[in-house]
Amino acid sequence: MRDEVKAALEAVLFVRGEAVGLDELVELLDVPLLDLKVIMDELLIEYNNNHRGVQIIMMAGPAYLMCTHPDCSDILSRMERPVRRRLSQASLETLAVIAYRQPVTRAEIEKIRGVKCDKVITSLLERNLIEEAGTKAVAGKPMQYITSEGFLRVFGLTSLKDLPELEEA
Amino acid sequence: MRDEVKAALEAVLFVRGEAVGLDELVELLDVPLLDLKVIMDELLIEYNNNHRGVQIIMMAGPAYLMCTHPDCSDILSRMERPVRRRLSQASLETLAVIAYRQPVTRAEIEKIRGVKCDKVITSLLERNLIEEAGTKAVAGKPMQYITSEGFLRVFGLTSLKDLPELEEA
Amino acid sequence: MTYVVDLEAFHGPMDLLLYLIEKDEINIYDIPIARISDQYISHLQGNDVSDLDNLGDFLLMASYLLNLKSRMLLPRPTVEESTDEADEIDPREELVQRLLNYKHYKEAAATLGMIHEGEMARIFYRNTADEILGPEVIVNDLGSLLKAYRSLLRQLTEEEPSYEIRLEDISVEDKMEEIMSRLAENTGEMVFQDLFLGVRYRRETYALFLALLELLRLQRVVARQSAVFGDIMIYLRGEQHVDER
Repeated sequence: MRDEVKAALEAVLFVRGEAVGLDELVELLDVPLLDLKVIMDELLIEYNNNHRGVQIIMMAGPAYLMCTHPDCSDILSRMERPVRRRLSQASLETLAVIAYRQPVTRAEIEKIRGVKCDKVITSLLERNLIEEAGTKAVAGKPMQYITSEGFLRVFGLTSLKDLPELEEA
Repeated sequence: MRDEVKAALEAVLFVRGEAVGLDELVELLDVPLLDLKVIMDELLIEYNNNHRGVQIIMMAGPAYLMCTHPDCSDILSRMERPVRRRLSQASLETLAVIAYRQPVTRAEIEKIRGVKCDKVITSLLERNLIEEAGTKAVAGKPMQYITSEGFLRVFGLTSLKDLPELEEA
Repeated sequence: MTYVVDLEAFHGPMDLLLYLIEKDEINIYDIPIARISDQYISHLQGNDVSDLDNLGDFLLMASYLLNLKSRMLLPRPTVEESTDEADEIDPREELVQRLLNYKHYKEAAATLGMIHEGEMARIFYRNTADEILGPEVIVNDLGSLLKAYRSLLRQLTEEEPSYEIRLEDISVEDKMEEIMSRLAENTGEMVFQDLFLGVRYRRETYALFLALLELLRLQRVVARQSAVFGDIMIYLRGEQHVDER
Protein backbone atom coordinates (compact mmCIF):
# COMPACT_ATOMS: atom_id res chain seq x y z
CA MET A 1 0.00 0.00 0.00
CA ARG A 2 2.73 2.38 1.03
CA ASP A 3 4.66 1.53 -2.12
CA GLU A 4 1.58 1.97 -4.24
CA VAL A 5 0.95 5.42 -2.90
CA LYS A 6 4.57 6.33 -3.44
CA ALA A 7 4.41 5.09 -7.02
CA ALA A 8 1.21 7.02 -7.60
CA LEU A 9 2.73 10.21 -6.20
CA GLU A 10 5.69 9.79 -8.48
CA ALA A 11 3.47 9.19 -11.50
CA VAL A 12 1.27 12.18 -10.79
CA LEU A 13 4.21 14.54 -10.36
CA PHE A 14 5.81 13.15 -13.52
CA VAL A 15 2.76 13.55 -15.74
CA ARG A 16 1.74 16.96 -14.47
CA GLY A 17 5.09 18.58 -15.10
CA GLU A 18 4.18 21.49 -12.82
CA ALA A 19 3.66 22.02 -9.11
CA VAL A 20 0.90 19.91 -7.55
CA GLY A 21 -0.58 20.99 -4.24
CA LEU A 22 -0.66 18.62 -1.29
CA ASP A 23 -4.43 19.15 -1.05
CA GLU A 24 -4.89 17.96 -4.58
CA LEU A 25 -2.71 14.94 -3.98
CA VAL A 26 -4.77 14.01 -0.92
CA GLU A 27 -7.95 14.20 -2.94
CA LEU A 28 -6.55 12.39 -5.94
CA LEU A 29 -5.03 9.49 -4.02
CA ASP A 30 -7.67 9.38 -1.31
CA VAL A 31 -5.06 8.95 1.42
CA PRO A 32 -5.15 10.83 4.77
CA LEU A 33 -3.06 13.96 4.75
CA LEU A 34 -0.65 12.89 7.47
CA ASP A 35 0.07 9.52 5.86
CA LEU A 36 0.59 11.17 2.54
CA LYS A 37 2.98 13.68 4.01
CA VAL A 38 5.12 10.90 5.47
CA ILE A 39 5.24 9.01 2.20
CA MET A 40 6.01 12.18 0.27
CA ASP A 41 8.91 12.90 2.58
CA GLU A 42 10.31 9.46 1.84
CA LEU A 43 9.98 10.06 -1.86
CA LEU A 44 11.73 13.42 -1.49
CA ILE A 45 14.66 11.74 0.24
CA GLU A 46 14.89 9.01 -2.40
CA TYR A 47 14.95 11.56 -5.14
CA ASN A 48 17.09 14.24 -3.64
CA ASN A 49 19.70 12.40 -1.62
CA ASN A 50 21.13 10.68 -4.62
CA HIS A 51 22.89 12.22 -7.49
CA ARG A 52 20.07 12.17 -9.96
CA GLY A 53 18.98 14.09 -13.01
CA VAL A 54 15.45 14.56 -11.77
CA GLN A 55 14.52 16.06 -8.43
CA ILE A 56 11.41 16.91 -6.47
CA ILE A 57 11.17 20.39 -5.04
CA MET A 58 8.91 21.31 -2.14
CA MET A 59 7.31 24.68 -2.61
CA ALA A 60 5.09 26.88 -0.52
CA GLY A 61 1.57 25.57 -0.08
CA PRO A 62 2.96 22.99 0.27
CA ALA A 63 3.15 21.91 -3.34
CA TYR A 64 5.57 19.57 -5.07
CA LEU A 65 7.27 19.93 -8.39
CA MET A 66 9.22 17.28 -10.26
CA CYS A 67 11.86 18.86 -12.45
CA THR A 68 15.40 18.38 -13.68
CA HIS A 69 18.44 18.99 -11.53
CA PRO A 70 20.28 22.27 -12.19
CA ASP A 71 23.50 20.32 -12.82
CA CYS A 72 21.99 19.03 -16.02
CA SER A 73 21.01 22.38 -17.44
CA ASP A 74 24.01 22.39 -19.72
CA ILE A 75 22.97 19.28 -21.61
CA LEU A 76 19.32 20.20 -21.61
CA SER A 77 19.97 23.54 -23.19
CA ARG A 78 21.58 21.70 -26.08
CA MET A 79 18.42 19.71 -26.49
CA GLU A 80 15.78 21.71 -28.17
CA ARG A 81 12.61 19.96 -28.97
CA PRO A 82 11.52 20.64 -32.49
CA VAL A 83 7.95 21.83 -32.77
CA ARG A 84 5.94 20.01 -35.34
CA ARG A 85 3.51 22.39 -36.89
CA ARG A 86 1.12 22.35 -39.81
CA LEU A 87 0.92 25.36 -42.02
CA SER A 88 -2.43 27.11 -41.93
CA GLN A 89 -4.65 27.06 -44.96
CA ALA A 90 -3.80 30.70 -45.63
CA SER A 91 -0.08 29.96 -45.57
CA LEU A 92 -0.47 26.93 -47.78
CA GLU A 93 -2.47 28.82 -50.38
CA THR A 94 -0.04 31.68 -50.44
CA LEU A 95 2.90 29.34 -50.65
CA ALA A 96 1.21 27.44 -53.46
CA VAL A 97 0.68 30.60 -55.48
CA ILE A 98 4.30 31.62 -54.99
CA ALA A 99 5.56 28.14 -55.83
CA TYR A 100 3.67 27.89 -59.09
CA ARG A 101 3.82 31.51 -60.25
CA GLN A 102 7.17 32.74 -59.00
CA PRO A 103 8.38 35.40 -59.08
CA VAL A 104 5.17 37.01 -57.96
CA THR A 105 4.27 40.23 -56.16
CA ARG A 106 2.04 40.60 -53.16
CA ALA A 107 -0.64 42.28 -55.26
CA GLU A 108 -0.65 39.37 -57.66
CA ILE A 109 -1.04 36.89 -54.81
CA GLU A 110 -3.83 38.96 -53.33
CA LYS A 111 -5.59 39.08 -56.65
CA ILE A 112 -5.64 35.28 -56.77
CA ARG A 113 -6.51 34.69 -53.12
CA GLY A 114 -8.93 37.61 -52.91
CA VAL A 115 -7.65 38.59 -49.47
CA LYS A 116 -4.84 40.63 -47.97
CA CYS A 117 -1.66 38.60 -47.70
CA ASP A 118 0.86 40.88 -46.01
CA LYS A 119 0.89 39.04 -42.70
CA VAL A 120 1.04 35.63 -44.30
CA ILE A 121 3.93 36.72 -46.48
CA THR A 122 5.80 38.08 -43.48
CA SER A 123 5.35 34.82 -41.65
CA LEU A 124 6.50 32.78 -44.65
CA LEU A 125 9.56 35.00 -44.90
CA GLU A 126 10.27 34.50 -41.21
CA ARG A 127 9.92 30.77 -41.55
CA ASN A 128 12.34 30.87 -44.39
CA LEU A 129 9.95 29.27 -46.87
CA ILE A 130 10.06 32.16 -49.32
CA GLU A 131 12.47 34.96 -50.09
CA GLU A 132 12.50 38.32 -51.78
CA ALA A 133 13.68 38.38 -55.35
CA GLY A 134 14.04 42.00 -56.38
CA THR A 135 11.37 44.40 -57.47
CA LYS A 136 9.12 44.23 -60.47
CA ALA A 137 9.61 46.88 -63.13
CA VAL A 138 6.17 48.42 -62.86
CA ALA A 139 4.86 51.49 -61.08
CA GLY A 140 5.51 51.34 -57.39
CA LYS A 141 8.30 48.82 -57.89
CA PRO A 142 6.64 46.10 -55.85
CA MET A 143 8.76 43.38 -54.27
CA GLN A 144 8.62 39.96 -55.87
CA TYR A 145 8.73 36.67 -54.00
CA ILE A 146 10.09 33.24 -54.81
CA THR A 147 10.26 30.02 -52.86
CA SER A 148 13.46 29.30 -50.95
CA GLU A 149 15.80 26.37 -50.44
CA GLY A 150 13.95 25.81 -47.18
CA PHE A 151 10.75 25.33 -49.13
CA LEU A 152 12.31 22.55 -51.17
CA ARG A 153 13.56 20.85 -48.02
CA VAL A 154 10.24 21.03 -46.18
CA PHE A 155 8.30 19.60 -49.10
CA GLY A 156 10.93 17.07 -50.06
CA LEU A 157 11.69 18.45 -53.50
CA THR A 158 15.10 18.42 -55.14
CA SER A 159 14.16 21.32 -57.39
CA LEU A 160 11.14 23.29 -58.48
CA LYS A 161 10.88 20.96 -61.46
CA ASP A 162 9.68 18.32 -59.00
CA LEU A 163 6.52 20.28 -58.27
CA PRO A 164 3.53 18.23 -59.40
CA GLU A 165 2.29 19.35 -62.76
CA LEU A 166 -0.93 21.20 -62.80
CA GLU A 167 -3.62 21.50 -65.37
CA GLU A 168 -3.86 25.28 -65.36
CA ALA A 169 -7.39 26.54 -65.21
CA MET B 1 31.53 10.72 -14.48
CA ARG B 2 29.36 7.63 -14.74
CA ASP B 3 26.85 9.12 -12.32
CA GLU B 4 26.84 12.36 -14.22
CA VAL B 5 26.00 10.62 -17.47
CA LYS B 6 23.27 8.66 -15.77
CA ALA B 7 21.80 11.83 -14.29
CA ALA B 8 21.99 13.50 -17.68
CA LEU B 9 20.22 10.58 -19.36
CA GLU B 10 17.51 10.71 -16.76
CA ALA B 11 17.09 14.47 -17.20
CA VAL B 12 16.93 14.24 -20.98
CA LEU B 13 14.31 11.48 -20.95
CA PHE B 14 12.31 13.43 -18.38
CA VAL B 15 12.34 16.67 -20.30
CA ARG B 16 11.61 15.21 -23.70
CA GLY B 17 8.51 13.37 -22.63
CA GLU B 18 8.65 11.20 -25.73
CA ALA B 19 10.93 8.54 -27.14
CA VAL B 20 14.56 9.61 -27.58
CA GLY B 21 16.78 7.62 -29.93
CA LEU B 22 20.08 6.18 -28.72
CA ASP B 23 21.84 8.00 -31.56
CA GLU B 24 20.54 11.30 -30.36
CA LEU B 25 21.58 10.55 -26.79
CA VAL B 26 25.10 9.71 -27.96
CA GLU B 27 25.32 12.99 -29.81
CA LEU B 28 23.77 15.02 -27.01
CA LEU B 29 25.90 13.60 -24.21
CA ASP B 30 29.01 13.11 -26.27
CA VAL B 31 29.70 9.70 -24.75
CA PRO B 32 30.76 6.65 -26.80
CA LEU B 33 27.85 4.46 -27.79
CA LEU B 34 28.99 1.37 -25.92
CA ASP B 35 29.57 3.23 -22.66
CA LEU B 36 26.23 4.93 -22.98
CA LYS B 37 24.49 1.64 -23.59
CA VAL B 38 25.96 0.20 -20.39
CA ILE B 39 24.91 3.19 -18.32
CA MET B 40 21.47 3.21 -19.88
CA ASP B 41 21.05 -0.45 -18.98
CA GLU B 42 21.85 0.39 -15.37
CA LEU B 43 19.32 3.21 -15.41
CA LEU B 44 16.71 0.86 -16.87
CA ILE B 45 17.29 -1.60 -14.02
CA GLU B 46 17.07 1.12 -11.39
CA TYR B 47 13.82 2.32 -12.80
CA ASN B 48 12.13 -0.88 -13.72
CA ASN B 49 13.18 -3.35 -11.05
CA ASN B 50 11.55 -1.39 -8.30
CA HIS B 51 7.94 -0.77 -7.82
CA ARG B 52 7.83 2.74 -9.14
CA GLY B 53 5.32 5.03 -10.76
CA VAL B 54 7.64 6.02 -13.55
CA GLN B 55 9.33 3.58 -15.90
CA ILE B 56 11.67 3.66 -18.87
CA ILE B 57 10.65 1.62 -21.90
CA MET B 58 13.13 0.48 -24.51
CA MET B 59 11.62 0.71 -27.97
CA ALA B 60 12.73 -0.28 -31.44
CA GLY B 61 15.59 1.79 -32.72
CA PRO B 62 16.64 1.56 -29.96
CA ALA B 63 14.89 4.50 -28.39
CA TYR B 64 13.94 5.16 -24.80
CA LEU B 65 10.75 6.56 -23.40
CA MET B 66 10.18 7.68 -19.84
CA CYS B 67 6.52 7.30 -19.00
CA THR B 68 4.23 6.25 -16.18
CA HIS B 69 3.69 2.67 -15.09
CA PRO B 70 0.43 1.08 -16.28
CA ASP B 71 -0.48 0.28 -12.67
CA CYS B 72 -1.03 3.96 -12.03
CA SER B 73 -3.43 4.55 -14.92
CA ASP B 74 -6.39 4.60 -12.60
CA ILE B 75 -5.21 7.56 -10.56
CA LEU B 76 -3.79 9.40 -13.54
CA SER B 77 -7.02 9.19 -15.47
CA ARG B 78 -8.73 10.88 -12.54
CA MET B 79 -6.23 13.70 -12.75
CA GLU B 80 -7.37 16.64 -14.76
CA ARG B 81 -4.65 17.41 -17.17
CA PRO B 82 -4.92 20.59 -19.15
CA VAL B 83 -4.68 18.88 -22.53
CA ARG B 84 -7.05 16.06 -21.82
CA ARG B 85 -10.44 16.35 -23.33
CA ARG B 86 -12.98 13.63 -23.91
CA LEU B 87 -13.18 12.51 -27.48
CA SER B 88 -16.64 12.26 -29.01
CA GLN B 89 -17.98 8.94 -30.23
CA ALA B 90 -17.69 10.20 -33.80
CA SER B 91 -14.02 11.08 -33.25
CA LEU B 92 -13.31 7.75 -31.61
CA GLU B 93 -14.96 5.75 -34.39
CA THR B 94 -13.14 7.70 -37.07
CA LEU B 95 -9.86 7.33 -35.22
CA ALA B 96 -10.45 3.61 -34.82
CA VAL B 97 -10.95 3.17 -38.56
CA ILE B 98 -7.84 5.22 -39.33
CA ALA B 99 -5.75 3.50 -36.66
CA TYR B 100 -6.52 -0.01 -37.82
CA ARG B 101 -6.72 0.58 -41.56
CA GLN B 102 -4.13 3.24 -42.20
CA PRO B 103 -3.55 4.70 -44.68
CA VAL B 104 -7.21 5.24 -45.45
CA THR B 105 -9.22 7.78 -47.44
CA ARG B 106 -12.22 9.77 -46.30
CA ALA B 107 -14.53 7.83 -48.64
CA GLU B 108 -13.36 4.56 -47.12
CA ILE B 109 -14.04 5.83 -43.62
CA GLU B 110 -17.46 7.11 -44.63
CA LYS B 111 -18.32 3.79 -46.24
CA ILE B 112 -17.63 2.03 -42.96
CA ARG B 113 -19.27 4.55 -40.64
CA GLY B 114 -22.20 5.31 -42.96
CA VAL B 115 -21.97 9.03 -42.24
CA LYS B 116 -20.15 12.04 -43.59
CA CYS B 117 -16.79 12.42 -41.89
CA ASP B 118 -15.29 15.63 -43.29
CA LYS B 119 -15.80 17.69 -40.15
CA VAL B 120 -14.51 14.98 -37.85
CA ILE B 121 -11.42 14.53 -40.01
CA THR B 122 -10.72 18.26 -39.99
CA SER B 123 -11.01 18.36 -36.23
CA LEU B 124 -8.72 15.33 -35.81
CA LEU B 125 -6.18 17.00 -38.10
CA GLU B 126 -6.35 20.21 -36.08
CA ARG B 127 -5.91 18.33 -32.84
CA ASN B 128 -2.90 16.68 -34.37
CA LEU B 129 -4.23 13.17 -33.83
CA ILE B 130 -4.03 12.23 -37.49
CA GLU B 131 -2.06 13.49 -40.45
CA GLU B 132 -2.23 13.43 -44.20
CA ALA B 133 -0.16 10.78 -45.91
CA GLY B 134 -0.19 11.52 -49.60
CA THR B 135 -2.88 10.70 -52.11
CA LYS B 136 -4.15 7.31 -53.16
CA ALA B 137 -3.44 6.28 -56.71
CA VAL B 138 -7.05 5.98 -57.78
CA ALA B 139 -9.38 8.28 -59.71
CA GLY B 140 -9.67 11.66 -58.02
CA LYS B 141 -6.44 11.10 -56.08
CA PRO B 142 -8.09 11.22 -52.67
CA MET B 143 -6.00 12.13 -49.63
CA GLN B 144 -5.08 9.31 -47.29
CA TYR B 145 -4.87 9.63 -43.52
CA ILE B 146 -2.71 7.99 -40.88
CA THR B 147 -2.48 8.40 -37.14
CA SER B 148 0.18 10.77 -35.78
CA GLU B 149 2.72 10.79 -32.97
CA GLY B 150 0.18 12.80 -31.04
CA PHE B 151 -2.24 9.89 -31.30
CA LEU B 152 0.28 7.59 -29.61
CA ARG B 153 0.80 10.12 -26.82
CA VAL B 154 -2.87 10.68 -26.17
CA PHE B 155 -3.64 6.98 -26.08
CA GLY B 156 -0.53 6.01 -24.16
CA LEU B 157 0.84 3.75 -26.88
CA THR B 158 4.52 3.38 -27.63
CA SER B 159 3.83 2.26 -31.20
CA LEU B 160 0.94 1.14 -33.39
CA LYS B 161 1.83 -2.43 -32.42
CA ASP B 162 0.43 -1.64 -28.97
CA LEU B 163 -3.07 -1.20 -30.39
CA PRO B 164 -5.37 -3.80 -28.88
CA GLU B 165 -5.88 -6.71 -31.21
CA LEU B 166 -9.16 -6.84 -32.95
CA GLU B 167 -11.16 -9.91 -33.91
CA GLU B 168 -11.47 -9.46 -37.66
CA ALA B 169 -14.97 -9.41 -39.04
CA MET C 1 -44.20 1.76 -29.63
CA THR C 2 -42.24 0.60 -26.65
CA TYR C 3 -39.02 2.24 -27.65
CA VAL C 4 -38.45 5.94 -27.66
CA VAL C 5 -34.95 6.59 -28.75
CA ASP C 6 -33.35 9.87 -29.52
CA LEU C 7 -31.93 9.71 -33.00
CA GLU C 8 -29.25 12.17 -32.01
CA ALA C 9 -27.89 9.51 -29.72
CA PHE C 10 -27.01 7.41 -32.75
CA HIS C 11 -23.87 8.11 -34.61
CA GLY C 12 -25.29 7.36 -37.99
CA PRO C 13 -27.55 4.88 -39.70
CA MET C 14 -25.26 1.91 -39.13
CA ASP C 15 -25.35 2.55 -35.42
CA LEU C 16 -29.14 2.71 -35.35
CA LEU C 17 -29.46 -0.43 -37.45
CA LEU C 18 -27.08 -2.29 -35.20
CA TYR C 19 -29.07 -1.18 -32.19
CA LEU C 20 -32.34 -2.46 -33.69
CA ILE C 21 -30.77 -5.80 -34.47
CA GLU C 22 -29.14 -6.23 -31.09
CA LYS C 23 -32.24 -5.08 -29.22
CA ASP C 24 -34.29 -7.89 -30.72
CA GLU C 25 -31.41 -10.35 -30.54
CA ILE C 26 -31.66 -10.94 -34.25
CA ASN C 27 -29.20 -13.20 -36.00
CA ILE C 28 -27.18 -10.79 -38.02
CA TYR C 29 -26.83 -13.35 -40.84
CA ASP C 30 -30.57 -13.68 -41.15
CA ILE C 31 -32.02 -10.22 -40.78
CA PRO C 32 -35.80 -9.94 -41.25
CA ILE C 33 -35.47 -7.01 -43.61
CA ALA C 34 -39.15 -6.10 -43.74
CA ARG C 35 -39.41 -5.82 -39.98
CA ILE C 36 -36.11 -4.04 -39.51
CA SER C 37 -36.74 -1.50 -42.24
CA ASP C 38 -40.18 -0.73 -40.80
CA GLN C 39 -38.64 -0.19 -37.39
CA TYR C 40 -35.87 1.88 -38.87
CA ILE C 41 -38.30 4.14 -40.73
CA SER C 42 -40.59 4.59 -37.76
CA HIS C 43 -37.54 5.74 -35.85
CA LEU C 44 -36.91 8.40 -38.44
CA GLN C 45 -40.53 9.48 -38.38
CA GLY C 46 -40.69 9.69 -34.63
CA ASN C 47 -37.75 11.99 -34.38
CA ASP C 48 -37.14 15.62 -35.01
CA VAL C 49 -33.77 15.58 -36.57
CA SER C 50 -32.37 19.03 -36.33
CA ASP C 51 -29.13 18.18 -38.05
CA LEU C 52 -30.00 18.02 -41.73
CA ASP C 53 -26.56 16.74 -42.68
CA ASN C 54 -27.15 13.73 -40.54
CA LEU C 55 -30.68 13.23 -41.73
CA GLY C 56 -29.39 12.75 -45.26
CA ASP C 57 -27.24 9.86 -44.16
CA PHE C 58 -30.17 8.27 -42.34
CA LEU C 59 -32.48 8.70 -45.33
CA LEU C 60 -29.94 7.16 -47.65
CA MET C 61 -29.96 4.05 -45.51
CA ALA C 62 -33.76 4.08 -45.40
CA SER C 63 -33.98 3.99 -49.17
CA TYR C 64 -31.39 1.25 -49.30
CA LEU C 65 -33.43 -0.80 -46.81
CA LEU C 66 -36.64 -0.27 -48.79
CA ASN C 67 -34.90 -1.35 -51.93
CA LEU C 68 -33.66 -4.43 -50.13
CA LYS C 69 -37.11 -5.13 -48.79
CA SER C 70 -38.64 -5.01 -52.25
CA ARG C 71 -35.96 -7.30 -53.60
CA MET C 72 -36.68 -9.75 -50.81
CA LEU C 73 -40.40 -9.69 -51.60
CA LEU C 74 -39.95 -10.32 -55.29
CA PRO C 75 -39.58 -13.92 -56.30
CA ARG C 76 -35.93 -14.68 -57.04
CA PRO C 77 -35.31 -15.03 -60.74
CA THR C 78 -34.76 -18.68 -61.50
CA VAL C 79 -31.60 -19.11 -63.39
CA GLU C 80 -32.11 -21.71 -66.09
CA GLU C 81 -28.73 -23.39 -66.14
CA SER C 82 -28.03 -23.71 -62.49
CA THR C 83 -30.44 -23.84 -59.62
CA ASP C 84 -27.74 -24.40 -57.07
CA GLU C 85 -28.44 -22.64 -53.86
CA ALA C 86 -24.81 -21.73 -53.69
CA ASP C 87 -25.03 -19.61 -56.80
CA GLU C 88 -27.80 -17.49 -55.41
CA ILE C 89 -26.62 -14.35 -53.75
CA ASP C 90 -28.61 -13.23 -50.79
CA PRO C 91 -29.44 -9.55 -51.37
CA ARG C 92 -28.77 -8.99 -47.68
CA GLU C 93 -25.20 -10.11 -47.89
CA GLU C 94 -23.73 -6.68 -48.54
CA LEU C 95 -25.66 -5.22 -45.65
CA VAL C 96 -24.49 -7.98 -43.34
CA GLN C 97 -20.88 -7.35 -44.32
CA ARG C 98 -21.23 -3.63 -43.77
CA LEU C 99 -22.86 -4.14 -40.41
CA LEU C 100 -20.20 -6.57 -39.25
CA ASN C 101 -17.51 -4.24 -40.44
CA TYR C 102 -19.03 -1.29 -38.66
CA LYS C 103 -19.56 -3.30 -35.47
CA HIS C 104 -15.93 -4.23 -35.57
CA TYR C 105 -14.78 -0.59 -35.60
CA LYS C 106 -17.41 0.50 -33.15
CA GLU C 107 -15.95 -1.97 -30.70
CA ALA C 108 -12.47 -0.73 -31.48
CA ALA C 109 -13.67 2.81 -30.81
CA ALA C 110 -15.05 1.74 -27.46
CA THR C 111 -11.73 0.15 -26.58
CA LEU C 112 -9.86 3.28 -27.63
CA GLY C 113 -12.24 5.32 -25.50
CA MET C 114 -11.51 3.13 -22.50
CA ILE C 115 -7.79 3.45 -23.05
CA HIS C 116 -8.15 7.20 -23.39
CA GLU C 117 -10.11 7.44 -20.17
CA GLY C 118 -7.58 5.31 -18.34
CA GLU C 119 -10.11 2.53 -17.74
CA MET C 120 -7.58 0.10 -19.11
CA ALA C 121 -4.01 -0.05 -17.90
CA ARG C 122 -2.02 2.36 -19.98
CA ILE C 123 1.02 4.53 -19.77
CA PHE C 124 0.93 8.31 -19.70
CA TYR C 125 3.43 10.49 -21.44
CA ARG C 126 4.73 13.48 -19.61
CA ASN C 127 2.88 16.67 -20.22
CA THR C 128 5.42 18.71 -22.12
CA ALA C 129 3.17 21.38 -23.52
CA ASP C 130 5.17 24.34 -22.29
CA GLU C 131 8.60 22.84 -22.54
CA ILE C 132 11.39 24.77 -24.18
CA LEU C 133 10.61 24.56 -27.82
CA GLY C 134 13.20 24.19 -30.49
CA PRO C 135 13.14 24.84 -34.18
CA GLU C 136 9.87 24.47 -35.95
CA VAL C 137 9.35 21.47 -38.17
CA ILE C 138 6.65 21.88 -40.75
CA VAL C 139 4.78 18.70 -41.36
CA ASN C 140 2.64 19.55 -44.34
CA ASP C 141 3.30 17.49 -47.41
CA LEU C 142 3.25 18.31 -51.07
CA GLY C 143 -0.27 16.94 -51.41
CA SER C 144 -1.68 19.58 -49.10
CA LEU C 145 0.12 22.30 -51.01
CA LEU C 146 -1.25 21.05 -54.29
CA LYS C 147 -4.73 20.74 -52.87
CA ALA C 148 -4.63 24.31 -51.61
CA TYR C 149 -3.58 25.60 -55.02
CA ARG C 150 -6.16 23.54 -56.89
CA SER C 151 -9.01 24.77 -54.75
CA LEU C 152 -7.73 28.29 -55.19
CA LEU C 153 -7.72 27.95 -58.96
CA ARG C 154 -11.19 26.48 -58.88
CA GLN C 155 -12.45 29.43 -56.83
CA LEU C 156 -10.72 31.78 -59.17
CA THR C 157 -12.40 30.47 -62.29
CA GLU C 158 -15.75 30.43 -60.55
CA GLU C 159 -15.48 33.93 -59.23
CA GLU C 160 -13.81 35.68 -62.13
CA PRO C 161 -16.96 37.15 -63.70
CA SER C 162 -17.99 38.87 -60.50
CA TYR C 163 -14.50 39.76 -59.48
CA GLU C 164 -14.84 43.49 -59.76
CA ILE C 165 -17.66 43.59 -57.27
CA ARG C 166 -14.99 43.18 -54.65
CA LEU C 167 -13.72 46.63 -55.48
CA GLU C 168 -16.71 48.47 -54.15
CA ASP C 169 -14.47 49.86 -51.51
CA ILE C 170 -12.78 52.20 -54.00
CA SER C 171 -14.08 55.57 -53.02
CA VAL C 172 -13.63 58.83 -54.86
CA GLU C 173 -12.68 60.50 -51.61
CA ASP C 174 -9.85 58.03 -51.04
CA LYS C 175 -8.64 58.70 -54.55
CA MET C 176 -8.71 62.44 -53.94
CA GLU C 177 -6.47 61.88 -50.95
CA GLU C 178 -4.25 59.65 -53.04
CA ILE C 179 -3.88 62.25 -55.78
CA MET C 180 -3.07 64.97 -53.28
CA SER C 181 -0.44 62.90 -51.54
CA ARG C 182 1.09 61.75 -54.80
CA LEU C 183 1.30 65.33 -55.95
CA ALA C 184 2.92 66.27 -52.69
CA GLU C 185 5.47 63.50 -53.13
CA ASN C 186 6.18 64.61 -56.69
CA THR C 187 7.05 68.15 -55.67
CA GLY C 188 3.54 69.28 -56.50
CA GLU C 189 3.23 68.28 -60.13
CA MET C 190 2.61 65.28 -62.26
CA VAL C 191 1.68 64.22 -65.78
CA PHE C 192 -1.97 63.34 -66.16
CA GLN C 193 -1.31 59.87 -67.59
CA ASP C 194 0.97 58.96 -64.71
CA LEU C 195 -2.06 59.13 -62.50
CA PHE C 196 -3.22 55.86 -63.95
CA LEU C 197 0.02 53.90 -63.78
CA GLY C 198 -0.38 50.53 -62.18
CA VAL C 199 -4.16 50.75 -62.20
CA ARG C 200 -5.67 47.39 -62.99
CA TYR C 201 -9.36 47.94 -62.81
CA ARG C 202 -11.58 50.17 -64.84
CA ARG C 203 -13.47 51.13 -61.72
CA GLU C 204 -10.33 52.45 -60.20
CA THR C 205 -9.68 54.54 -63.31
CA TYR C 206 -13.16 56.03 -63.07
CA ALA C 207 -12.67 56.79 -59.42
CA LEU C 208 -9.35 58.48 -60.08
CA PHE C 209 -10.79 60.58 -62.87
CA LEU C 210 -13.80 61.61 -60.83
CA ALA C 211 -11.50 62.47 -57.97
CA LEU C 212 -9.41 64.63 -60.23
CA LEU C 213 -12.49 66.45 -61.53
CA GLU C 214 -13.63 67.04 -57.97
CA LEU C 215 -10.22 68.39 -56.96
CA LEU C 216 -10.33 70.74 -59.95
CA ARG C 217 -13.79 71.91 -59.00
CA LEU C 218 -12.66 72.56 -55.43
CA GLN C 219 -9.66 74.36 -56.91
CA ARG C 220 -7.25 72.26 -54.91
CA VAL C 221 -5.39 71.37 -58.09
CA VAL C 222 -4.93 72.95 -61.47
CA ALA C 223 -4.67 71.18 -64.81
CA ARG C 224 -2.77 72.74 -67.69
CA GLN C 225 -2.02 71.68 -71.25
CA SER C 226 0.67 73.82 -72.81
CA ALA C 227 0.24 72.55 -76.39
CA VAL C 228 -2.40 70.72 -78.43
CA PHE C 229 -1.83 66.97 -77.86
CA GLY C 230 0.81 67.89 -75.34
CA ASP C 231 1.00 66.45 -71.84
CA ILE C 232 -1.65 67.58 -69.45
CA MET C 233 0.11 68.64 -66.26
CA ILE C 234 -1.54 68.65 -62.89
CA TYR C 235 -0.31 71.05 -60.25
CA LEU C 236 -0.99 71.31 -56.58
CA ARG C 237 -2.69 74.67 -56.04
CA GLY C 238 -1.41 77.31 -53.69
CA GLU C 239 2.20 76.41 -54.45
CA GLN C 240 4.69 78.23 -56.55
CA HIS C 241 3.73 76.04 -59.51
CA VAL C 242 0.53 77.94 -59.96
CA ASP C 243 2.28 81.09 -60.98
CA GLU C 244 1.50 82.19 -64.50
CA ARG C 245 4.06 81.33 -67.02
